[in-house]
Amino acid sequence: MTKRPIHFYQVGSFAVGNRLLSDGDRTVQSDAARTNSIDSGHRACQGCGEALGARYALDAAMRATRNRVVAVNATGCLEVFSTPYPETSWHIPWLHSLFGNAPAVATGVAAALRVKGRDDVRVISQAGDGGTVDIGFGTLSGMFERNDDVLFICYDNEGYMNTGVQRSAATPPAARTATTEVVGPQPGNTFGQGKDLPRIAMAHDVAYVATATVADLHDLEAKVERAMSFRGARYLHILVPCPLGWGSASNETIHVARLAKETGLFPVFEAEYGVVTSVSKIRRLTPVQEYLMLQRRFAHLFGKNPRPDIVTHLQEMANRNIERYGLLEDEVARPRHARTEVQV
Amino acid sequence: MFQVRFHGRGGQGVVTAAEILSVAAFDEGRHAQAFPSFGSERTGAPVVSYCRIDDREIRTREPVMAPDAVIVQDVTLINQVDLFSGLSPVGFILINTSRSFEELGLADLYSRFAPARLATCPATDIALEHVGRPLPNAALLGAFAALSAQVSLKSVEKAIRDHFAGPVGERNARAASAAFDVITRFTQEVARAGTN
Amino acid sequence: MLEQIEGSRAVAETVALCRPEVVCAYPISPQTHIIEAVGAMVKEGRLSPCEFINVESEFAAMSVAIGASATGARSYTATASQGLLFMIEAVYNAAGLGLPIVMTLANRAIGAPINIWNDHSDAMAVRDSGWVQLFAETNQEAADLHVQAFRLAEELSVPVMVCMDGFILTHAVEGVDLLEQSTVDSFLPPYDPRQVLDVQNPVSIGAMVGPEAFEEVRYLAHLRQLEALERIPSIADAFEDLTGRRSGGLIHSYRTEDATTIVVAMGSVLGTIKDAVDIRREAGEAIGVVGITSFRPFPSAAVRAALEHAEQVVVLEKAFSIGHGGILATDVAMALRGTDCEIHEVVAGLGGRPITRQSLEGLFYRVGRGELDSLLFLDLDADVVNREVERMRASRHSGPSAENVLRDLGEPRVGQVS
Amino acid sequence: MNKRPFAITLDVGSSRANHTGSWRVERPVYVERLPPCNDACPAGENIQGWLYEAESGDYAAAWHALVQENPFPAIMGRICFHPCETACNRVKVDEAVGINAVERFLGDYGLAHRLSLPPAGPPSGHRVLVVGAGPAGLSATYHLRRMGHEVRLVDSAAQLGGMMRYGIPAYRLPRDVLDAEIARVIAMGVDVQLNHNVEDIARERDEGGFDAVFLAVGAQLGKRVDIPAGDSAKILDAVSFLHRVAEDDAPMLGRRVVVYGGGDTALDAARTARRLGATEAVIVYRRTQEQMPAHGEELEQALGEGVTMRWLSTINQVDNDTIMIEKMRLNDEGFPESTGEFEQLGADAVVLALGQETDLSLLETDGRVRVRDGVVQVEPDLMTSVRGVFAGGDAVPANRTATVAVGHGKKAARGIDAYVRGVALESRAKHELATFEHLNTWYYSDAERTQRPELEKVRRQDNFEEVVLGLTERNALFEARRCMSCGNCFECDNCFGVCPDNAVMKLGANAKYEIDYDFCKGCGICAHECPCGAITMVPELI
Repeated sequence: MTKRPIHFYQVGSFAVGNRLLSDGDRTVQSDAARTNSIDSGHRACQGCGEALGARYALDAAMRATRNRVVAVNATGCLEVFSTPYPETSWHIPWLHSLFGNAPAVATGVAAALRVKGRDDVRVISQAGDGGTVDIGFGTLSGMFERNDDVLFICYDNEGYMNTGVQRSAATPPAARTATTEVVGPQPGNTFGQGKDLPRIAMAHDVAYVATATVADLHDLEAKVERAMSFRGARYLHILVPCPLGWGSASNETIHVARLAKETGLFPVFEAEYGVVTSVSKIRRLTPVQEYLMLQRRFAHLFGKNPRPDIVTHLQEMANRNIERYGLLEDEVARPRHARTEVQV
Repeated sequence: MFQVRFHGRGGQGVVTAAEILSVAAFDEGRHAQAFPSFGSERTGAPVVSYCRIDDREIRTREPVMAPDAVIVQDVTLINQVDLFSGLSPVGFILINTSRSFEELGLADLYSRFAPARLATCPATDIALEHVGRPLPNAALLGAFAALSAQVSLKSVEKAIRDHFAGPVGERNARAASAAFDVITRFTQEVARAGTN
Repeated sequence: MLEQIEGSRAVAETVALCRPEVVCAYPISPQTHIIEAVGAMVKEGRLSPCEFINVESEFAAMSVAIGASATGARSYTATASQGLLFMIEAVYNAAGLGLPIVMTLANRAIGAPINIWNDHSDAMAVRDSGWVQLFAETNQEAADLHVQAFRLAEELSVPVMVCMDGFILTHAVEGVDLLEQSTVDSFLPPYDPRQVLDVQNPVSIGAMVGPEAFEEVRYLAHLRQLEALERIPSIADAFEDLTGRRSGGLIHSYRTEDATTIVVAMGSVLGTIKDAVDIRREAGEAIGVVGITSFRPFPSAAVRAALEHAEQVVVLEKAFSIGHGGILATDVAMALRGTDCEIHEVVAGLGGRPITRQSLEGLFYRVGRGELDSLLFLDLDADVVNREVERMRASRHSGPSAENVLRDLGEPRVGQVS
Repeated sequence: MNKRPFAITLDVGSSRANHTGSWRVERPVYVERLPPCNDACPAGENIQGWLYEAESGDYAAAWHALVQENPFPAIMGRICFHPCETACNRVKVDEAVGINAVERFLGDYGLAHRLSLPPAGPPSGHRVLVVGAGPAGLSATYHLRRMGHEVRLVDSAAQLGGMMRYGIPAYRLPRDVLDAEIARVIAMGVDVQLNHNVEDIARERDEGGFDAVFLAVGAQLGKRVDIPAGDSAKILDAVSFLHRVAEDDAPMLGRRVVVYGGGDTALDAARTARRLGATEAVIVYRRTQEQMPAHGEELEQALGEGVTMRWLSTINQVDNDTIMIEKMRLNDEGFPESTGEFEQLGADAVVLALGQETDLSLLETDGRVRVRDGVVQVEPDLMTSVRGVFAGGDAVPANRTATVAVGHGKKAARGIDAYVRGVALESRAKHELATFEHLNTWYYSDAERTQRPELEKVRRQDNFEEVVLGLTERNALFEARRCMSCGNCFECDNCFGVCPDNAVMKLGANAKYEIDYDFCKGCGICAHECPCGAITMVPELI
């Protein structure tokens, strides 16, 4: 974790806030005067992880920049539920252009700010996983390699939820979507496909790459803050459960996100200049089954005709992550802060 | 032409209900048209869908402005949406609830319609009993068949079985049948009360 | 100062005089010389402050321009052909958002078959996007139009596309009177955006608009183009007052006063047509020519006024709607509703096919004799076409016929393609 | 700025016009649930409440919250067998919160900082006689004084404290602590009469003009059993033994002492014997360690001090310097039965710790107070069969612990108060219990319990210095903060933070939160992610 654990007040490192914490240890979200970058009245589903993740990230960015954030938004759920005419939920300067061009639009915004000498104003570009790993991938890669001064945030809900839950290159294997139905010998999404965008981003040698979930606010906010301390291209990948697309209960959005991390299926880490510098250790190692069973998109793995073979396969994926990133406490710690001396 | 407007919440099968009703009418050799009204709202938001039934080809594509029946799948919408807007004075109202119109605070509305045209039906309870999930749309279609006589229960059951494969279809059909009986008893009572 | 200069260079120099703040581009023939030159000027500091962004695609180029423009920066890009088509989603988006981006379109054919040479198919593909489309006849006009384009765009918050014929103009070296910086500065005030991403005064730009307001939004965009119909001539007048040079405007008429036959065309071919017209005039034919500078908005009233006294109107255009016919011709015909003008559609110069004075003379001769069909493809090689038609009838196989046509022509043409 | 494009560009925050509360079918509601510690506390302490104060380091506030219910935190922090910790939900996470240790810390803090109990209430004009100055009597006195009633407190002993003084050895409860906490109650203005043996309660009540009586006479008589014994065998009962030790009149026991019994008193007697110089202190108990009623920590400490155990053994014969014990075994029902195996042990004295009985002679002249099985029968408000006469503590049917007695004192005071004022006792509605299932324990930091330091064993052998030591401030704070605040909002901001619709309003320190039902869609995340179970979802009514 970027942030040292708060030692110790009951819920110091885990809950949103606490009456006894010092100001420095408080999350942005615990502040009654937080920005609420995205405000009430938006039309997201009950329990929407993306609405939550967007507020977490942008409010943190607003604090980190002293309220100087401009956001570019790709087409997708977040855009549609936040800005249907005649109402917008945003409290920050916000621009929506197209589905696949949010990184490039942000490049333009950053260029305009640079030419105007406004280096105090920072640019965030945001998209769902479709706008990031699929249709926006080209412009994102271009933004990365040019090292434009943009923090790109992917709110990953693992599919095209806006259009009715279709498969994206971020959809996990075996998951049911409307285009990976649970029929045939290998029901759900195919194994061996998909893009691991955080690692692809790292391969661009950008200053900062991190993953986070809506289940660990302290970690998420610390990563946004850390990201805003760099210039150049940065990437933050936030897992945001989608009750609709995942078939999870609306009140379990955070719980499901937590299990994604605690199973190892979604490794939470950060990297600087292409090198992993820290990982969030698993606190209560959980078998993937516990995570999968909370979601109807995996219901075909259980029930009358269970598919323990597929569950095992998914468990192996989690195990591979655990090994690759050293997600368990008792493993030999990888060198921390093993960052190159390259400066932007 | 008979026009039905369904009110419910995103995720409750409002669109499916209109579709199944149209299939039931189609199976009886009638012309039918079902269509949703799409907004940017998501799961949980109030949504509507429509169904038209006629003996002639239905060519119009305009939204249903003056329905002949309003079916309310979610009673919590009562104070939130103008549910009965445009409803014909001789129209039908069917509400999914175990309570009466008076208990819902709809006594005024009730007094403006003939008693046999307004019914409440505990469709969610019926669905829980027969289907095991709180999805009231199939039961409401059975109730609607009994209330309006626009389609037969048989057609509704068949359309439900066509839509939901296997035992799920069977269970939903049973829910429709149970709700049909509830409303049939209700209309008979009303008729008896009317003759007394 | 008059200079003998390549068209691309003239445009680049003039664009630089307009002080764009963000320039982004992706190379495609025949636009490359323009953005190379602008890039060099930014790099050496001659054009400053300005950010020159080398993007990874035309889609990104227009997207960068959108972001920059929405942030209050004067933004410029250039493209051609496939590049325009690759950015088309963003082209529409820029217009929909009302962002005053200026783009040079070095007109080029669209594949397949891939072809790097000039015609107007690319511009026609975005005809309905909401951009203003101005066609330059000469390199002088191309250069001048950019200055006027920025002013028009920013006055009305609409994007403007300056179309100049690829290679024919972009790569032609001829005399161009380049403007002074002070002249441009006095003509073009600093960009005052109608909407801007501003942390002090935040707004949400790019809302989703449903059935309840979408038609109104579109109608308002139309009104803005109608407003442009008034602004384009007055900006041209103002430009003329300042520079003494007549560039731009809605249309140019040449020897039309007493003409019974009027040729209508756009772009660089107008010069050749004028030569042919002069020759036909000498032969006693009452013929003139109208050049359309503003294709969008389409100046129907001006076109009608210029043409309605003619008996025959020949619309010669470098693009057509496959399965239908002339595109410009359709617009002209709509402008001439209710008149007795006979309209001939002539498609010419596709994919860089040269349009010669001789061909044009022949064409006008036939027009004069009343021999012209309603739709004619100028200089079409009927033998090649007929052979291929016969072959197709024989085999019934679908597929590209370009290879067969090339084979019939004897030798494949090899050229530099982008 | 109307030059902005129509419809495409919108003014910020305008979505607040869209009241998404209409989507809701369930609404979150803040609730308070009863923490299991509070539920288990015989003294009715609001443990979660005073821990909450202690968590902030405001120990004075915590102390004041604590003494609302129980005036003896320093005593309780030493001798209470803390059923609260057994009930503590944290047991299922790691270990129970060290409530007792924090209570002791607060008690000692209160003494060190001379914190005062709440003052006596304005005079009510009613007079109450409290018989017995043990924990029940003193607790009743405290609460009655706060209610403004005049109290006469009588006891047959020479000093106040009852079994806290005469039953509990000083190494468990130092006398200065005991004296100081009792003195604070007496300082509220109490008519104390010591060495006063009440012989006829009815007469005493009438003569004194008391409106009510509280009998808190305890169980001071050691139970005896018949064991064949030689003439010179030295046998005494644990109650008398400890009483005499408390009065500095320790009997001579000799080198080898056998204690017979399995309760805490047996351990107290054995450990006291060790301190008086016995080289061997053996406890003989007829059942197994698991069945022993004494508390585990007490046993551990005793073993640590060299006390030895003879499980599954009965004493059959006591002679001058030996005893005969018989080995037992458990039958199928788990009851001990004879094996016929005998063993002789050396013993200079045998202390019987087989339980206590109540001396109810003061009721004999009246006879109206109903007594059964040697204890006074009482109603739920602790009134006996005689109106105005209440009873509590060891004299009524209950667990005989000081904490239960303190609770009885409070309860009796409330009953008496209602009685003398002629009103019905208000029954306080209990909140729903905050069970473990109500909690989301993910949010609690991992924190093992702090162990209380103990006096080195070698230093315990020949004196009555306190064995279990207190927590440092830092440790006490840590321990207090292990509290999960079950069922009661502790302002962790989770609900405020996790709402995807910003529909939770934070009202500021101590003012907690409010749901904005205009926007709450009823997703339920706030309730699910509330660590302490202080939010519940209720179906939306029409």
